[in-house]
Amino acid sequence: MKQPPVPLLVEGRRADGRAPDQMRDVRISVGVISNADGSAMVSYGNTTAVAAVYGPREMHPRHLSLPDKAVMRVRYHMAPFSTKDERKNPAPSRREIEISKVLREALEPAIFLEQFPRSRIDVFVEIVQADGSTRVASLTAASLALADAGVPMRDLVIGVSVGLVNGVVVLDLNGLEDNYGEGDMPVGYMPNLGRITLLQLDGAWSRDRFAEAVKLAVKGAEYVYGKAREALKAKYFEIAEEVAK
Amino acid sequence: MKQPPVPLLVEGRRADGRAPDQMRDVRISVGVISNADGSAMVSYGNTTAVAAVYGPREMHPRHLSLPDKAVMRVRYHMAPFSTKDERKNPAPSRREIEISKVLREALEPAIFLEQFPRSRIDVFVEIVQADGSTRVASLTAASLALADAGVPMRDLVIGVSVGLVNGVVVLDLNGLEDNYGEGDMPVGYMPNLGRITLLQLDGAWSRDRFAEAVKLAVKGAEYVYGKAREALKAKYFEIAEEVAK
Amino acid sequence: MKQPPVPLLVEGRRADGRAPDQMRDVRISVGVISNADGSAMVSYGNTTAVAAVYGPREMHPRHLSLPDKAVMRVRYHMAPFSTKDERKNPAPSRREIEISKVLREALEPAIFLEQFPRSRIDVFVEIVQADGSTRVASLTAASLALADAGVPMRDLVIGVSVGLVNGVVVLDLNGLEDNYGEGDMPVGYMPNLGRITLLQLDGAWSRDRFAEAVKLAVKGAEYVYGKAREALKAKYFEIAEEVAK
Amino acid sequence: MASISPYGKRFISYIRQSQIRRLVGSGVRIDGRTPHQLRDVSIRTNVVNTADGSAEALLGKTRVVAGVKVGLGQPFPDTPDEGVLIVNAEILPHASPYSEIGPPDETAIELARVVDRGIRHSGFVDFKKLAIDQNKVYVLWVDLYVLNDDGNLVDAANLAALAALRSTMLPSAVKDEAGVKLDRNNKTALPSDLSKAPIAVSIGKIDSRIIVDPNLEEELSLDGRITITIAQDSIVSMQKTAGYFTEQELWQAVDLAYSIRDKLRDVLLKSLV
Amino acid sequence: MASISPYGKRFISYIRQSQIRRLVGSGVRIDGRTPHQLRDVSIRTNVVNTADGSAEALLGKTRVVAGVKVGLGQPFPDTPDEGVLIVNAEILPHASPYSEIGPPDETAIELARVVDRGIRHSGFVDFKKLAIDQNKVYVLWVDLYVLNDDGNLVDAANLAALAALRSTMLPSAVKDEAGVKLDRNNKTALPSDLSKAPIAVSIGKIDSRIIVDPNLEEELSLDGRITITIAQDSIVSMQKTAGYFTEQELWQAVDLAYSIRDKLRDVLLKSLV
Amino acid sequence: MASISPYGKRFISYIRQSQIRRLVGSGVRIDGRTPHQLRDVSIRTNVVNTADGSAEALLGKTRVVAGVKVGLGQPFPDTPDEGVLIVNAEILPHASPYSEIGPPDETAIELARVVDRGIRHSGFVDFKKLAIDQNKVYVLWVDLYVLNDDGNLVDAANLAALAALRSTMLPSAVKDEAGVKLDRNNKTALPSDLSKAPIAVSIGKIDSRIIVDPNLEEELSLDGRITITIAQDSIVSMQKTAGYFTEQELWQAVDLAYSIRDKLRDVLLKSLV
Repeated sequence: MKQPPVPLLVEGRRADGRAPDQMRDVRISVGVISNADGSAMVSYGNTTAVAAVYGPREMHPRHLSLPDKAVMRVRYHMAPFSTKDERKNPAPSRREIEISKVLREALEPAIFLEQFPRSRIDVFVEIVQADGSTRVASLTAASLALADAGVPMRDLVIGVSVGLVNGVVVLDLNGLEDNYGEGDMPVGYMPNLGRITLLQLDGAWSRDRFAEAVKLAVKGAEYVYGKAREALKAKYFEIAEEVAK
Repeated sequence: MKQPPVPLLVEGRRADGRAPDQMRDVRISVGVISNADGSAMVSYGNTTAVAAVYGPREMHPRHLSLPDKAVMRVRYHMAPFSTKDERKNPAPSRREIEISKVLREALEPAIFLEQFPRSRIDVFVEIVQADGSTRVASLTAASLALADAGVPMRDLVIGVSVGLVNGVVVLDLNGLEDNYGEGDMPVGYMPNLGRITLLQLDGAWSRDRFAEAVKLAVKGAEYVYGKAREALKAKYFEIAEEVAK
Repeated sequence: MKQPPVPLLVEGRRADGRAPDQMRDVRISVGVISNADGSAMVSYGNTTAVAAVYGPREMHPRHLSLPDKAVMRVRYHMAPFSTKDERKNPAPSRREIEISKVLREALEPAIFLEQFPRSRIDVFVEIVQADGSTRVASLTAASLALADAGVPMRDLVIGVSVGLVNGVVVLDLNGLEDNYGEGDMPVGYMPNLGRITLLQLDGAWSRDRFAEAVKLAVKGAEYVYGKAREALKAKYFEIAEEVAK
Repeated sequence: MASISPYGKRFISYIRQSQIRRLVGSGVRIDGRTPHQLRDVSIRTNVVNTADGSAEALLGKTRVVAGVKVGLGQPFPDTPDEGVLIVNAEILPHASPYSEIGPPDETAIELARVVDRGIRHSGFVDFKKLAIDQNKVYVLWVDLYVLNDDGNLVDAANLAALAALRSTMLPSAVKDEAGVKLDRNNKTALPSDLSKAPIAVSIGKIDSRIIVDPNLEEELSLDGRITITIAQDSIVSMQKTAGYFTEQELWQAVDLAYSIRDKLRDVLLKSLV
Repeated sequence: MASISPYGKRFISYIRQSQIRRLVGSGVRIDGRTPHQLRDVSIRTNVVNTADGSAEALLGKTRVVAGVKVGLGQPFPDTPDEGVLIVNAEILPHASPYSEIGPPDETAIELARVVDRGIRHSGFVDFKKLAIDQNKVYVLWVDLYVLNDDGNLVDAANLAALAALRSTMLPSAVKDEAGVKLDRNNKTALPSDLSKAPIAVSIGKIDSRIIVDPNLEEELSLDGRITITIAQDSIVSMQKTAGYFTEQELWQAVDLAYSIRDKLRDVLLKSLV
Repeated sequence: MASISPYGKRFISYIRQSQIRRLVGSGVRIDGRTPHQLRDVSIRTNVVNTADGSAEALLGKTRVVAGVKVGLGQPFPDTPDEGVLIVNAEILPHASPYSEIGPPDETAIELARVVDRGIRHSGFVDFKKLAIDQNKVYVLWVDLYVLNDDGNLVDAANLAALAALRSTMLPSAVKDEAGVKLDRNNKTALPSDLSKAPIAVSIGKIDSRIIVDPNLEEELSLDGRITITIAQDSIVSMQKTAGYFTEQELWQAVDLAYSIRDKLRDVLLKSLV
């Protein structure tokens, strides 16, 4: 077992001072990239994801389009300067390719793809700063960018991570906890429909700890959902004000 | 000259006990991959090739199709665990690219490609275990997979290798003989039409030795052809039995 | 500051004996590649570029073609044996990709692209020997190959380089001057229209030195243009003679 | 190079999909199985004699060969005293009409990484015993080769990987002045603990019906799919790959996975006798 | 892999283009600016806390983030006593409907190389102070990230790069038996000289009218475009990127560049207070 | 990356093909040659002064430049006391309307490998004399550059390679504390033995007529094509590249190759005086 540089949990408090069931500071802004059809920037503490959506738009080459629905394409990528220590090679890693797939499959159940046959919807997410929980911050950002683009959705999909640290189930892993904890479980959740669309896990979890983790993830997602709604409303009011001018 | 770890030829017997004009154990099964339109597995001793055929099917992208015949595509590839000693890098090597071309040009003369304009026929061969003579085992496997797929053919193309070992012309080189022998000549032969469709050679061969080698290759191909027909028949009977049930 | 192996300038003479405003020996031949629609070989001293043009021809894939004009594609590439010392890796470097773009944008203003909607014109330039000023020799060669192909042009585009060596503005840098001089300015110039279509610069140039450099470049380009016209005429007479036979 | 998801595409006709879904709704499946019934499973070890360990797993018509090659390398900086595991998957163009030629696509990469995580977090292989000295450790290359894809690649590939590792003979590491080399004439069994074998169980959902071991056509008709990997009493890896699950459905899937795990483990153990 | 120029394509309608050109002819621009007027410029440093230096530059709606990572490496053979600068640019697929996924295309490569040449020839960074010993030097990785492309990427990216370098904290180099390592807990400012900052100024031409800081639509309507980079009193880099210039027009562009340089330098200096 | 065969495609009209075939049937060829007649052959050495050795071969309108660069490297494990030969071929996009940009395709790779095998098995270069010490040997990079493809690239490229190697001057290897370096101011001739020069002869077949040195249009009309490489009295390499041969036709091809070999060897020898 790797030894963390500082204790991860002391008297119920995590290294950054949080309680086990506490999110880091969540900051969300919508409409941050003017050229995109939709965009959002989401930070969970020091982790920041920027998402942009283009589409629905024409699919090239044609033979890759689908006759009955839109093809959704998702790319998750980390900036070379987003990681601590060494520069990350910008070529997409196997990890980034897997996460792109997992994010796509977390978003697809939320989109009415069948309304846009033969077209494509592109979702691009870039991690600008990484301090744990990058894929779930990406999911929230992607989901808000889709909403911002006006793509018809069944619900938002909110991402949060849950982890196992010194035997305790904690919400929203930071980089330190991700590296030295005993388990990691990223979750994507539709708060209104109660559907889990992203679920990964590693480590060693008893059935009970797992059940506890799912409950905590749902609670965390509901909290972030509140922030996400505020951000969408803020964008809406901004537009309304501009129109009113 | 590299020294072999064991003598290659002692009193007319090769290191594995064979006579110069003797094939290793030949094992053939047809129809080994249920999804494929045709397939075959061929072993010459410890060398095993698995071939699958898909097609004739639609060609994408369209501008690569031909108006008067099918395009045949062939891929020869070695599994990373197929070689002795180190793991082979799975990226296709220059050698694998050359062999893919040589196999395609060995198969094309056997296929009525003109019956399928604008379509393509895909032949994939994977070397699962390599112990010399992989390209010729691949050729036999590809040829049987095409027959299994019902692709109209002028004749089967049977592959065998001939080599020069201590000045003696021998049939069906194994890995040891391939590494330490003085010459290698893979041959593809149509047993009914008497046509040579694959012929490569390296080493240093007198005209006479070369003539001897061709004769031995033809003899070897005729032997393997017998085995190939048995395997096709076995598949046919199996189907007949299933139908009869 | 890097020290040159020999002085770059002694009493107004450069290391290879030239005056500051003197081109190296310029050798041009047109129509050197029989398969191409147009071609030219241009040498400035020991730098040699070979250009070939194919087109206007059909654009594949179609969705990359333009409805109102031809797409011009340009590739600049250096042969692995074209450099002094070590073999150059044949994979295109970032430098080669940038120069391909710069050459394309130097040629486009000279071509009536709008006469060939939905088609493409391909220009390929290979550096066979490199001794400085490769991109400008390439530009002259590409321009002559386009003329040889009969592509309608507003003017030829002639390339020459100007550099700063021991504070003196000199014409047509060789490899030594390129490596050890204080500045480099490749120029592309239309001699009849007086238009500059390629201009790059690095080093540290005062506004006055820069002005001096532009004047010298124009003078150099006019000199090379004379050679280029001779070469085109020579090709024309050659054809005329052949026709007369 | 392209990292965008997805690559390629798979099809099923609307009519066939409806039939599959209707059947499951009435408690049977397109191939006659009951919802919680596995297809025939079989595992054979030592199927590739050029590998240091190998196995083939059949799950119905799905067929995966795993080959292990042992090499030498440097440890990862954060685990300097452990050997290295590298899992790679190739879905051969042989495997289905949808398979394409080229470097592993997102499906193959996910397959490799899910199998990798199960092994890594289970304690099945004793990586501590794979350190040779300060800078040199054994590297276990596990190549998962999909020869025929009739669905549920993960469960089959995982079984093949476990059996291949269990059959792996480790070449001895010989040190001389020139460094460390492997001697393949001198081998010992790879240290592994079968009681910790991580078993991957994939569960599908159609409407709110839960099924196990979906075949290819079922995979194209599901409302949700998840792989749950269990070692001893713990869940060591999960991966939701399609659609969604409610919390309720998730508990059902986990409970079912534990019971299917027992069946697959029995097949594995029998194959290794 | 492909090195042929061009990749991709951008469009503007003929009507829109005519409108833009007509307006410039009458001395105004599509977004209301005068010919020699910059868009709003702003620069913020330390925007990425995982980087060793970072900055964001906004030029109208064009938005570029530059991140600097410090590493260790070998010097180039011809400058054995100097640190190494590597500039890389990514035009994110976020940045516009024209952006594609993949390795940097010709536009991104040119962007990186033009910014690189300005820095390299200006003396802005003191590369001599970045040598550690015979074989080891600091490597400065500057990644230029274009988040939104509304034209004139070079000027914005160059400002972001300068501000990011100016904000860069150099980890100390620690030597022990195992070699040299970076200690990111112990940092000093990167040695740079603001008075030598190379400022890139891009100039456009429509007919014979000269404009500064073209936006994306204007870029697609120009008869000529050139970037002139000035440090102290010298031109340190030029790059003609579209169309052509007569000698006359070139002198005009150079004179204009000197005066715009002063404005951009002021913005840079203010952002670094 | 893609390794599947074929790439690209070449065309000839049915009418033109019929004409070519009919002519050969009557003993003449489309360009006026007799069946066993070579096109004009010429070879020039030292055509590229930046290379360590170079030559150009013309075979009719087919034109190939070979450039040799000498480097340093490690020997192959199975030949620790020999230098290394690496042959690479590029069919430039200049060479024909069919040529594409990109890494060498299957045709270029085969071309390089066939030339390589002939040289390797002939004894033409004395690789034993290219070992420097235990770990360092000379590496001969031979780059075959096809400038114009009018058919029969192998025979032309092979002649260019031989002449380029024969003209190669080997930089001396200088050892100091830092290791081994090449000194290009101090060169000696590459040790080679002209009497062992491997000559590649390509033979075509239309119906059962055998022709030599097919041009591009003929290549697209053949029923069989084979390259036979002969050194001294031995066949050192063969490669059937299109169609088929009966045993009978094969003997004919081999006999013809021996006689054509003599002619090509004479041209080579004359060019090297």
